[in-house]
Amino acid sequence: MRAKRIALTTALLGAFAVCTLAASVASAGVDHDRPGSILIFPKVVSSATRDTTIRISNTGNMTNQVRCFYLDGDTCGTIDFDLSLTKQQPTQWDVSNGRTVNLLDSFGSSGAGLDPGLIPAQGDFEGSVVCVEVVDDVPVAQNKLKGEAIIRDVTGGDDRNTSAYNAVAITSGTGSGTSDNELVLDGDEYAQCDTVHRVDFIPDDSPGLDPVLGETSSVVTNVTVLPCDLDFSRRAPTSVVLNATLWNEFEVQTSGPDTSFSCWASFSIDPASLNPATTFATVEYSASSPVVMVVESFHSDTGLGVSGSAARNVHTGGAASTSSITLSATP
Amino acid sequence: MRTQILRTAAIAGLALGVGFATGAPASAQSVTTDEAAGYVVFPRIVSDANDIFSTGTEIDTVIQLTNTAADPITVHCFYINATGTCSTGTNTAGSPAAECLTVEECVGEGATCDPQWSAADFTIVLSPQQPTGWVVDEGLSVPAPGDGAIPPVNTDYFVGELRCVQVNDDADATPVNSNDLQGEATIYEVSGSTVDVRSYSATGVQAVLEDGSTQNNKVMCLGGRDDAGGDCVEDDLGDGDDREYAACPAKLVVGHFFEGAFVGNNNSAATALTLSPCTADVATVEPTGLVVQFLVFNEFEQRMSGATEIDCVETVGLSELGLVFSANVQGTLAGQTHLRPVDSTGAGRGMIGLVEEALGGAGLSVSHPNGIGEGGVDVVEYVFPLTP
Amino acid sequence: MLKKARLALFAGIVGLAMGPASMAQAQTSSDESAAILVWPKVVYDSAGVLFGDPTDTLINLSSTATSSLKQAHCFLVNATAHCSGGSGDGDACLSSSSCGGGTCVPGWNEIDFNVFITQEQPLAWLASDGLSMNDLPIVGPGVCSNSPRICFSDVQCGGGTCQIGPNGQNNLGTGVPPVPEDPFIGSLTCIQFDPGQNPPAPDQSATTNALIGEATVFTVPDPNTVDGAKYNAVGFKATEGDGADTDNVLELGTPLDGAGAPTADYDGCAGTLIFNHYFDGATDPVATGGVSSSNGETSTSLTLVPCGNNLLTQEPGAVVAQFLVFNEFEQRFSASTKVDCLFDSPISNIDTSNNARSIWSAGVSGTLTGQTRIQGVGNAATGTGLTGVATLSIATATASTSAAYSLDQMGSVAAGDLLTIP
Amino acid sequence: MRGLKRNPWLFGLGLLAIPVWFGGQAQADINNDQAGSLIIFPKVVADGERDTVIKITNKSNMPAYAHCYYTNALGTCDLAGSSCTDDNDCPGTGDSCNVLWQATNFDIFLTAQQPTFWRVSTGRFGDLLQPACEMGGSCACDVNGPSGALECPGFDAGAAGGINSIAIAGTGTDFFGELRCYQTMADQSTPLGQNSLVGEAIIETIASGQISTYDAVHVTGIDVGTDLDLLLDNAEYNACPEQLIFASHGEGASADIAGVTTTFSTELTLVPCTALYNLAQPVTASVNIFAYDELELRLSADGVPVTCFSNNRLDDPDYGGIFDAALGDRDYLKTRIVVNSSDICLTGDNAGDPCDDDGDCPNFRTTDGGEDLGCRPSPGVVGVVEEFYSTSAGDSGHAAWSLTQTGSRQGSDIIANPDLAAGSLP
Repeated sequence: MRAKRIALTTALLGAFAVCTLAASVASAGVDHDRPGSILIFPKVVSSATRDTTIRISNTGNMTNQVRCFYLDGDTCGTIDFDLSLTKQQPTQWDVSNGRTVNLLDSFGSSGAGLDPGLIPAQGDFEGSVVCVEVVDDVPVAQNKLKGEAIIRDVTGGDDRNTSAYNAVAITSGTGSGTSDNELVLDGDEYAQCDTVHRVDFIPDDSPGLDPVLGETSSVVTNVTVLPCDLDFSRRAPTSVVLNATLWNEFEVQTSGPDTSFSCWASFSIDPASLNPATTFATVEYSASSPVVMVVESFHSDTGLGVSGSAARNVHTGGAASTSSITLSATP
Repeated sequence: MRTQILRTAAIAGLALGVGFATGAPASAQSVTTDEAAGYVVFPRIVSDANDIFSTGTEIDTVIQLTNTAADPITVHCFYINATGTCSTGTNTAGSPAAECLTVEECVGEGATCDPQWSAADFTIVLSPQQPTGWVVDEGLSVPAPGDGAIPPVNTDYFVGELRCVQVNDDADATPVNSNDLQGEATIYEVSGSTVDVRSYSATGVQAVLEDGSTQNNKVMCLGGRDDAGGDCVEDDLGDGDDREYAACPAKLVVGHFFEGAFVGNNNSAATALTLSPCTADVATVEPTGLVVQFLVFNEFEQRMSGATEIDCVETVGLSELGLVFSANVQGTLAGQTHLRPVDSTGAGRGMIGLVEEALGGAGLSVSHPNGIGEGGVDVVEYVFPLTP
Repeated sequence: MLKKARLALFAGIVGLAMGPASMAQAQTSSDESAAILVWPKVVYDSAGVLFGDPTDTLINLSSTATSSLKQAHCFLVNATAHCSGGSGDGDACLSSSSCGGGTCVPGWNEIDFNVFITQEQPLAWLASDGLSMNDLPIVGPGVCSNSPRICFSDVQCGGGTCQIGPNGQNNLGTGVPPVPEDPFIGSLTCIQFDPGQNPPAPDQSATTNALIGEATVFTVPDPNTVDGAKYNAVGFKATEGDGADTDNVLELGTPLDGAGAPTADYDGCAGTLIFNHYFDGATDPVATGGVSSSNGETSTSLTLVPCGNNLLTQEPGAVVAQFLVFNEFEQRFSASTKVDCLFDSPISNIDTSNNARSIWSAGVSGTLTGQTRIQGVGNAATGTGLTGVATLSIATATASTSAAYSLDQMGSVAAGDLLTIP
Repeated sequence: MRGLKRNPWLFGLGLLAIPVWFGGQAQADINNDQAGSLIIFPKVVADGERDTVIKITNKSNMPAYAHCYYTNALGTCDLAGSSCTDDNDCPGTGDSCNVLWQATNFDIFLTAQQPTFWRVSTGRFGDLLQPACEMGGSCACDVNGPSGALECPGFDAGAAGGINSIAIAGTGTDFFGELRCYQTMADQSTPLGQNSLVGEAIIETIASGQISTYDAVHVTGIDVGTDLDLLLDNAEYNACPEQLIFASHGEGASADIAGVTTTFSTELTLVPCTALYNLAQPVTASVNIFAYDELELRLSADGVPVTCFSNNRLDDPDYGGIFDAALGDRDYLKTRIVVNSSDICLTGDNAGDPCDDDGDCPNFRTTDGGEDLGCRPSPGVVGVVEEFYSTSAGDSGHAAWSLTQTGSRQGSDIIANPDLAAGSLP
C-alpha cells in the first residue's frame, strides 16, 4: 500500500555521546569572525531567480544540537526544525529544497553525508534564519557554531548575482548562559547586539557612477535588517526606526529619511540627501533597538543589461544594547 | 616564495582573515571585520584593468576607506606587491614589469616566474567622518577637506595586499592608539557579457589603548608590547594594557564546498584561499614564511589533513592543495577546514585571510573564515620616511 | 389529541428523572490517549462482494510517548460469517438470504501481532496490506555510537552500539499481517505493553496511556470516486501506578472504589451508549429546499463489539444489547438483539429483516431523526459492556456516500468487564 | 401545544426537578463523546457549495433550554471580492480578507430525551401540525414557502413557542464559522450545568452528496454560577485542553486505495475557547504546531494565530510547509497543537500583546458579570480535522474526525455573554 520507502534514519541525532558541555572560554561578541552560540543569517532568499545555500559547521569536538528558525519577512511567522552536528561536522542545504534524512544518499550528492535532520523546503521565501545551540530543546551555549550564506543566481543566464556573507555569530556572555527559552542578549547570558551600523557604499544617483563599469552603469546597495528583539513564540513583530546620517567625500553631513519597519526589512540605501552625491559615501544607521545587518550591492552594466552582486557584513558602531530572543516552547 | 594567481573561472572571495584575542578574559579589542580599528588589512587586491594576457576578462579592485571619528585622522598605507615576475624580464604581454602568473606567461629559455615582495607606501588625511574610495589601477587625489595622493598600483598586472595604519601625522607617521578606520574592497571581473562582483570588509586589528596617544616607535606589536630595545615581546593583557594591538588568532576555520561539488542547479564549486601572515617587515622588505597545517572534515565527519607553505600573501586554489579537497574523494558537498601555522622562522604565526568561492555559471562570492584562540606575538615594522 | 399525547409523554418522562443509570461521566473515550484501543469496525472487500463496493480500511496508530519505545500487542478479530450448506456453502455472508438455502453462520477467530512504535511516531497501514518489514520506517541501517560507520547491528561497531533511529528506538519486531480473508469484517484491539519488562506485560507505568488511533473505511464505487468514513478508536485508560498486570486477565472497571474511580487495571466500559441518527429511509434535508443536491435516502449502520473477551479460550464476549429509541415526538420504542463477538447491521435490520417495518424506519418512527440509547445486559463471564461506531450513508444519484462517527458514552458498567489475553 | 412551555405549572415543575439532578457530577475533561452543558461545533459550513446539518439531543429526562451563537467568519477579499476566512485565502498579493465576525444568537428548547436537527442554510420552521411520516411513504421535510425554512415532522427545537413561525433561523448560503450552545434555565439566559446536550454535525458537499460527520466538543459543567460569564477553569466548567493531537497524511501524500490512486489533503479548523459575545470582538489565541513524521523527525510552526476562527488546509502559508509530504516522502504525520499559555491582554488598547498584569493592558474591559478582561492566560483552542480525497478525476470523498486532547489548561478561558435583559446585545 505504501510506496516502499527506504527511509533510513540517521542515528546521529544521538549517535555520539553528548559529553558534558563546558562552555569554552571565549570572549563575548556579536560579529562575523568567531564561532558563536546563536547564528543569524539576516538575508535568506528563495525565488525564481535566486536560491540560498546555508552552510553551518560545528567547530567543536562534541555533538552540537541546534534549533533553527525560518523567519518569514512578510508574515513574521516562524517555523523551526532541529539539527544535530557531530564533532567538527559541516553541513549544508539549499533553502528551496530543504534536506531529508536518508543515510543512503548517493556518494557526492547534495544529501551525502550524515544528514543533520529534516529541514523543510521554502519555495518562495524572503526572510532570515536563526539557529541556537541547545541540549534537548534547552538553550545551552557551547559557542561552536560557524556559518555562511551563499545567495546564488539560478537563472543560468549572464547575470552573476551570487554573493556570500558570514552569519552573525553571538557568543554567550560572561555569565553562565540560560536554561529557559528566553535568551537575554545583555552581555551576561549572551553578547549584546549593536544599535549603530556604518555602511560604506557607492551612491546610486550620480552619472557614470560605478568607478569600474563607467558610464552605462548603476549600483544599488540593498540593506537587510533584522531586530535582535525576536519573539518566535507569539509572532510578535518588533518595530524599529532607523535614523540615517550620510557623509559624502567632501565630508558634508546630511540626514537621510528615517526607515521604520517591523519584523524584518530589506531596502535600498536612499542617497537623495547627499549634497552633492560623490562616487563614494558612507551612511551611519542608528536604530531604536539593537539590530543585525547585512549589505548586498548590485552592480549593473546597463549597456549589456547584466548585473553582478556582492554581499558583505556591516561594521558596527560600538553602541551595544540589550535585547532578547524568545524561542517557542516545545511539547 | 610561491605566488599563485588563479586563472580559472574567477573566484568568489571569502575573507579569511579574522583572528581574535580570545582565551584571555573578555578582551575589548580584537581582530575583526565589523568594527573600526587602528590598523586595517585588505588581504586580496587584484588589478588587470587592461587584460594584458588577453584572457577576455578585465579585473579591478575598488578600495573604500572611511574615517569613523569626529576628528581628522592621518593614515599611512603600504601596497605590498606579490606579483610574480619573469626571470628573463620578458613576458608574453611585453609589459614593462614582465609580470607572470605561472611560467607560461614568461618568454625565453629557462625562464622562471619568481614571486616578488615589494612595498609602496603613501600617506593621506581623512577629515571627520570622511569616506573615500579609489580604483587601485587609477589611484586618487583625496578631495578636500581631506588631503594626500594615492598612487596607482605599480604594475599593469597586480596581485597583493594593502595595509593601512592610523598614524600621528604625515611627517612622522608613527602609529597612534586609536581605532577609527573602516574599509571595504570590491573586486570586479568584467567580461564581454558578464559583470561579476565580490566585496569584503577589510580586517581590522584594534589598538588596545584608545586615547589617541602616539606609540613610541614604528614597530607594531600585535599581541605583545615593546621591550626596552623597541622589540615586541609576549604580553599578558591583564597587566596594565601596555599591549599595543590585538593578537592574531591561533588558527582559522573555513567553511567551503569541496572542489568540483555540484551545488544547487549544477553549479560546480571552486574555492581559493588567500593567506596573509600578520607579521610583515616592510622595513627590510623581507617576506614572512609560514608552514600551514590544514585539517579537513567532510559531512561524514571523516578527517584528512595536509600542509602547505606560504612566503607572504598568497592565494591558492583548494584543488592545488591536494586531492583531500576534491568532492570525488570526500563524497559530500560541504567541508570544514582548520588552518594552523605550525612552523615559523622566529616571526609571529598569526594569519589573516579571505575565502573566494566560484560557482560555475552562478558567480563569485567572498566570506570570512572564523578565528579561534590567540596566536603569539606578530610584528609589523616599517620605516618612514624612507631614506632615499 | 396531540396535546394529551405530549403531556402524558412529558409527565411520564419526569418519572424517569430519578432513574438508576449512574450519571457519572463515562471513562472510556474516543478523544484521549489510552492504554487499550478498540477499532470496532475493520472491513476489506476488494470486489465489493459483501459490501456492494470495493472497500478497505486504513488503520492509524500513533504514540504520544515523548521519550520511550512502546509496544502495542494487538488482536485482529475475524468475525466474517460464512454460509453453511446451500449453493453458497463456505461463501462469506451477511445474512442467510445470500446462502442459497444454507444458513449464515457467524465466525470468530483472532490473530495477534506486535507493533513496536517509537516516541511521537505515527504509523498506518491498510487492512488489506498490513505492515511488512519493507514498510517499517525505522529499521536501519544505523550508525555506530563510537565511529561514523554505518551498521545494522552492534557486532559491526566493534565495541560501540549500532544506533538505529534518531533516539535509539526503532520498529524492529513489528509485523502486521494483512486481514486473512477477502471479503473480511472484524475488529482490532491493541493493548499497550511495556517492552522493558521480561516478558513484556501490559504497561501500568507512569508513561502508559500513550496510544491514539483512528480508522478510515474507504469505499471505491468507481475508479473516480473514493469515499472515506473516519472514526476515532475507543480508548480505555490504564489506572497508573497499579503495578504491571502480570496475570493475563485485564479488569475493565471492576471494582470501583468509594469515589467511583476504578481500582482495577483499566477504566470501565460505558454503561450506556447514545447515538443520534436519521431513521432509515429519511430523506436527506440537504436534498430539500435551499441549494439542494440530488441525493436521496439516508441509512445508518451500527457496529457493536463487547468490551470483554476471552482470547485465551477463544470464547468471544456475548452481550444482549437493549435499545431505547426516541423520535422527535419524544415517542419511545425499544428492542434488543444479541451481540456475539461483533454485530454490524443497518439499524432498520436490528429488529426485523423487513426494513420498512422496523422501529428504526422513518415511516414507522414518523420523524427524520431520532436518538437511540444502548445498554448491555446478560450474564457472560466477560461482562456486559459494549462499544461501537455508527456509519451514516446517503444514497446519491451515482453511488452512496458515507461518514462514521463515535457513539456518545455515559456512565460505566457497574460490574465491569474482563479481557483475558493469551 | 407549544404554549406548553409557558404553562406556569409545568414551568414550576421543571425548576423543582433541576436541583436534584446535579449532585455528584464526576469531573471529566472536555470531550467529544460525552454530554455537556456547553457544546461547540467548531466547523459549520453553509456557503452554497457545502451545507451542514446540526443534530442535538437532550439526553436527560428533564427539559433542556439552551442559548446558541452562530459566529460567521466568512469575509470577502478587499481586492479580489471572493469569499475568504483569512488573508491567505485571497489570491494575489497585498489583498486582505475583510471579516465582520458577526455573532447571531437564538434559543432552543428540547423536551426530555428529545433529538432534533436543522439544516444550517435554511433553518427550521415550527409547525406542530406537520404530519408524521407514514409507513410506505417517503419521509422528508417540506419547504415553508415564504421563509424557505424546512418544515419537518416532530417537535422543532425553537424556543419561540409560536405555531407557524421560524423555530431556528437559517444563515443563508454565505456562512462559514462556528456554533456554540450553552444550557440555561427557562429564562434562556442564566447558565445551568445540566450536562445533557449531545451534538453531532454532518457537513455535506451539495453537488456530490459526499458527507463528513464529527462529534461536537462537549464541555461539562461542574459548579455553574448564575452570572453570564462562563468560566472554563475546571471550577465552573471543564477547562480546554493544553494540547490537541491528530494523525494525518502528509499534505499531498498519495496511496493506492482499493486499486485507485488517491491523493490526501487535510483541513484543520481551530477556534479559541474564549468568546466575548458581549463585546462582539474577535479573540486571538496563539498555538505552536509540531509535526512528527515516521522517523520521529519534528518540524514546527511557531505562534500561529487563531483569530476567532481558523480554517486552513495544511499547505497554508501559515504552516510554512511543515506538513509537506514531498519532503522526505512523509506519508504519515502526527501533529501536536500546543496552546501558547503566556499571558496576553484580552481586551483594551494592547489586546493580544504579552503582559505581566492588568497595568499593561490600558482600557481593558470588564464583563457585565464583573470579570476583568485584562491580563489573562492566552486563550485555549478546540477544533476538528477534515480529510479530503481526490483521484485523477478530481475531488472525491471527505471525512472528519475529532482531535485527541491531552492535559487540562488551568488557564481561565471565558465565554462572556451579554445581558439580554439589559438589551446590551451588540
